[in-house]
Amino acid sequence: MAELVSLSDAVAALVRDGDTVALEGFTHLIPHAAGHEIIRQRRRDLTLVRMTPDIVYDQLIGAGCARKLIFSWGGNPGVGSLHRFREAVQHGWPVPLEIEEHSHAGMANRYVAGASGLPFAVLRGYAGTDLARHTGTIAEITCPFTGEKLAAVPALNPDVAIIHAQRADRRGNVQLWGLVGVQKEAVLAARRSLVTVEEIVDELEPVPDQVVLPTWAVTYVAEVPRGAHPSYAQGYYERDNDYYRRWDAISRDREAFGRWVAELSETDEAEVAVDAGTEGRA
Amino acid sequence: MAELVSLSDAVAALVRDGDTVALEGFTHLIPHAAGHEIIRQRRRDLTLVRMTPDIVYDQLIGAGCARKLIFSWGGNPGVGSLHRFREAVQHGWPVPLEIEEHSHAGMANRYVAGASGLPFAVLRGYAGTDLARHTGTIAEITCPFTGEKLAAVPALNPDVAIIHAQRADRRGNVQLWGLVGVQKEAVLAARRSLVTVEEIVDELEPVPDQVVLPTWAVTYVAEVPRGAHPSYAQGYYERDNDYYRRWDAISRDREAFGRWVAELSETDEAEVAVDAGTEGRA
Amino acid sequence: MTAHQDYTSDEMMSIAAARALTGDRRCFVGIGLPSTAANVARRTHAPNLVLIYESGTLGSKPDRLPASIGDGILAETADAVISVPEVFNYWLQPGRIDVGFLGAAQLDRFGNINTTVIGDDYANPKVRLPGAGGAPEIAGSCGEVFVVVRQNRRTFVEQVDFVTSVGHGRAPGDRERLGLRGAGPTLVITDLGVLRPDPQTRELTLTQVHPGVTVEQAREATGWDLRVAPDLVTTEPPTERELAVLRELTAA
Amino acid sequence: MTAHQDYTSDEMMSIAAARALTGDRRCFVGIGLPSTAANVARRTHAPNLVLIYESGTLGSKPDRLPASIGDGILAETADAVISVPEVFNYWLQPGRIDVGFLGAAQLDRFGNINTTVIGDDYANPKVRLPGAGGAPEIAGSCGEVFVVVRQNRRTFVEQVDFVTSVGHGRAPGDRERLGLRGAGPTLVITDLGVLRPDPQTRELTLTQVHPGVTVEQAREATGWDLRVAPDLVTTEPPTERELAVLRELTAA
Repeated sequence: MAELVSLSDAVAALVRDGDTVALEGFTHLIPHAAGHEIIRQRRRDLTLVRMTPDIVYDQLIGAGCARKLIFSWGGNPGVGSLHRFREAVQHGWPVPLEIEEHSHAGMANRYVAGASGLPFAVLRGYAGTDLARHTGTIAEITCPFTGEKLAAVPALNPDVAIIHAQRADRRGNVQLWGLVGVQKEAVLAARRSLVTVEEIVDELEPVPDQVVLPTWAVTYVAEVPRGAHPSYAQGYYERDNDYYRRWDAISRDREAFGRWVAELSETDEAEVAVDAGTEGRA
Repeated sequence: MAELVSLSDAVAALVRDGDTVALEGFTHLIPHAAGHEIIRQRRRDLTLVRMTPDIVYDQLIGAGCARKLIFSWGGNPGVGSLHRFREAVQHGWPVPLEIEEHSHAGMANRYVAGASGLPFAVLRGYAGTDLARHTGTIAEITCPFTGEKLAAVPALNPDVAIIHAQRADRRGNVQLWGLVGVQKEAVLAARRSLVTVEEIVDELEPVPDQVVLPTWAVTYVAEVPRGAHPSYAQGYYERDNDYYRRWDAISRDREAFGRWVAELSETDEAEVAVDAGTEGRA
Repeated sequence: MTAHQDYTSDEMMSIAAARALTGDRRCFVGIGLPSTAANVARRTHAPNLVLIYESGTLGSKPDRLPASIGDGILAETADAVISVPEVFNYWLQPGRIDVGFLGAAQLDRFGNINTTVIGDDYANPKVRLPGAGGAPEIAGSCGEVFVVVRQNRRTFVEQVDFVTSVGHGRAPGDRERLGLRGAGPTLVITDLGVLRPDPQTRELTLTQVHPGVTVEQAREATGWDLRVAPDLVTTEPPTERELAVLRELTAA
Repeated sequence: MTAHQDYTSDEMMSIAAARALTGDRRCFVGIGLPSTAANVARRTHAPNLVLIYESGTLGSKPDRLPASIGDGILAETADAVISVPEVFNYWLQPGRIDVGFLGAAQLDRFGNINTTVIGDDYANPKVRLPGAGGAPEIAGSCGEVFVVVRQNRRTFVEQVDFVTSVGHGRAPGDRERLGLRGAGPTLVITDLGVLRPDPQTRELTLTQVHPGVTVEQAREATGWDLRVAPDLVTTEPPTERELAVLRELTAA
C-alpha cells in the first residue's frame, strides 16, 4: 500500500546517490517539483532516464546531480536546446555526462519490457541508423518462426520512478488522465516509486481515458499542488509556455543558472509553486 | 473509413470459406449474432480463433463451419463443457476439428504481436508444460542481453476479426467499455474487420475506461441491437445466464442441436434477438 | 460426516479456502470455488484482500457472487479496468500477484495440474477438457498457488495425463530449473482436508482433515500412497458467521 | 523574393507543405512546421485529414495551433487518447500511418536525416542536438515521409554526420535491404522549392521552385551538386485563403 508523505520525506527516503531514476511525463504532467527537491537534497551520480528530458532534466544536470542520461529526445520543446545538457555533454561541466541514446519507440518498449517482467523487448527499429552503432543496448534478434531480423532492446528497471498525477485517494490509489505518456509503464518497471499529485481526495471519480494505478503498485504519494509547473495538469492549470521561453536565457548562462539553483535551494517547494503561479499569471 | 452495412452484407463480403476468423469477446460483448450469420451463410473450412471459445463457437463447430480451432480455454463458463466441440475433437463429427492450443497469456500476446506488426511475441510461459510439446507454435528464444531463455509465440493475423461494441458514430468510429478483453488487439491484428454495435449514434460521448477504434481502423460496422446476447453489453442488457444453462441440453444431443440449427437458418437475426429478449425476460 | 453437522463438505472446503486468504494480499481469482472463497474472506476476516480477475479487473469488490469471470459487477466495482493482455503482461507476469487459485481435473503427487485431456493420447483423448486458460502462467508467476478441488481417485492421480500447469514437477528444484518464479502450489484444499508439499520431497502430504473425516477416507480418495504429516490437525468447523456469509453469497 | 510579394518564404514553405496533404490520409505530425502545415490543410482543402501526435492522440482536431506536442488541446479534441507505447507499437509500427513529417538539422543527398550531433566524433560533438525522438521509426514505418526544412549549405550536406533516420541510404534498394517498409522521403519542402528523389538513383532532385526563386539560388543553398528535373515547375503562389488561414492559426 502506498504511503502518503511529504515531498521532501519521499525524496529523502527513495532517491539515493548513484540510483537510476526516471522522472517521466510527456509534455503533460512532468514532475518538476520532485526534480527540484532532488536538487535541493543534493543527490549525486544519478543515472537519469526519460524519453523526453526537458528543462527539469536540464536543471538536474546543470546542478550536478547526474552522471548519465538515458533518453531519446532532449530539448526545450517549442523553444530550442537544453544548454545545461549541451554543456555537460560538450564540456563536461559541472561534471561529465555519459549518454545512452535511443529512439522513442525503443525507450517506450524498454519501459514496457520492464513493466512486464521481461528482460528485453522486440521492435522494428534502428535499422540502418548510426544509433545502432553507437548505443550498446541495441541488439539484433531473429524471429524463430519467420527468420526475420528485428531489433531488441533491454528492459528498463529504474531504482525509482517519479511521476505527477492529478489525484490520489486517501488509500493511495492514483488517477491521471489526458495525455498519459509512458508513466504507468515507468512506475510498474521501477523498484520503488513516488507519485506527486495535485490533490488528495476521498473518492476517485472515474473520468474518460483515465489511468488508475492501485495503491499497492506505488511506494509513496505526496500532495504537491502545481507540482508539474511549468508543465501542466489537465483540469488544473495550463502549460506555462512563457516559463519555457524564459528558461532559455537562464540556461544559456552559467552564472544565471547558478543564481537559479541558489534561489531554489533557499525556498521550499510550496514557495516555488506560489511564485511560479504568480509569474504564470503575470 | 468503416462502411455502415447490414450484418448479412458484412458477413457475405468479409468471411470467405477457408478464412481464419476471430470472433473475440471475453464473457462480455461476445459477437453471437455475427456467429449466427456465419452459420446461416454456411461458411466452411474456417480456422476459428479465440481465447475463450464458448457457446457461439460450439454452435459454429457443431454446424460444420470450422476445420481448425486456435484457442486457450474452451468451455461453457459456469456451466460445463462444450459438447459440440468435444464431439468434433473426440469423434470428428460433423467434421474433424484440428486444434492449436495455447495459454491465455500466449494467445493474448499473439494478438498483441499481430496488432503491433511484429512476427512474434515473447513471454514467460509454457515452461515445463505439455503444451510446449504438443503445440507447434511455441518456441524458445534467448535474451540477447541476459542469456535468459523465454517462450516465443507467432503473431496472430486473422483474415477477419469480428467484435461487438456498445456504440458507433455515423462515421464508423467505434466505442466499447466495461470489460474490453482483447478486442482492440484482435481488430488491429486482422486484415479485415467487422464491428457489430448496439446502436449508431450521432456523437460518441466519452465514458470512463472506454476503448475507441477510429473508423479508419475498421472495415465494416453493422447495427445489431442485442447482438451479443446471451452474452451482455454493459449499459444495455445483462448476461442471460439461463440461456447458457439451457445450451447444455441442446448441445449434448445431435438431434436437439440439429433442430436448433434448422430454426436458426429459418429466422433472421432480428427475430432471434427478439425471441431471445423475450426468453431472457421470461 | 457426523450426523449433527449442519454444513456440507463443499461448504467446509470453501471456508477452509477462504481462511487461507489473509491480510491485503493480491489474489488472482477464477470463477467458481476460488471466487466464492475470496469473497467470503473479504467479508469476514480479510476486508482488504485485493481481487484480480483475468477478464481485466484490479481490486473488484462485488456485492454478490459473479456468475462468470466476466460478470459486469467485476468491472463496475473495480479500482481499475484493464485489457486482457495487460492483466497477463503488466500484472501477472512480473510477479505482482501473491496468490493464484487453480482448480484441476487431475492433480498429481507433485501438485502438477491437468485441465487439458484425460487419456494418454492428446490427439485422441478419452475426454477433452476446456484447456489451459490462464493456469500455466498463474502457476508460474504468482507468489504461491492454492488448488481447490474435490478429492477422489479420478482426480488425485500418481501422475497427470497431461501437464497443463506445473506444480512441483517431478522433483525438488524442478521449478527453479524451469525458471518458474513463484513457490507453486503450497496448499491444496479439498472437501476432505488440506494437503501441503513436503518441504524436502515436494510431495503433497495430508496435513489437515476436516471435522468428521478420517485419514483412511482421505487415503481411499487418493490415487497414490498418501503420506500423512506427523502433526496432522483437524480443521476448525465453520463458524456461524462464516456459514452465514457463504450462504448469503451463494444464494444471491 | 520580388518586391511585391506579400508573404514570406517561410509562409510559402508552410503552404506548400499543407498542399501536399490531401484527402483522409493519416499524418504523424510533429510540432512546429509540420503541425502548422497539417492544420492549414485541415482547414482548407483536406478537412478529413487525420492528425496523429506521438504524445498519444489519434484524430486531434485542434482549433488553434498547439504550442507543444503534448498540448492539452490535442487530447481534448482527439477521437482517441492512448499511451505512448501504444502509439508506436499499435499504430506506427504496423504501417497504419500514411505520411510522417520530419524536420532535420542535416539532410543529405539521399534524404538521410541527422538530428543527433554535428561533427564526426559522436563522443565529442561540435554541436549536441536533441536526438532521435520518434524519427527513426517514423522514417521506417510511415507510408511516406515529407521533410520540411529551410534550405542552406549548413543543412543540405553531401552526407550527414550521423544517420539518425534513414532516408534512401546510399543507393537504390538500401531501404528494402534494411527491411524498412515505407517509401521513405518522397518530398522535401523548403523555403526555396521542392525536392523529390530521382526514381532511379534516389538522389534528391529539385523539381519545383517557389515564385521568385531561381535554380541558381537553390543550387547555392545546397551542399552537393544539385540536379534539376527537366520538367521543373514553379509553385503556385499562396492564395488569399491559404494565407489568411495560416496567419490566423499562427497568430492565435
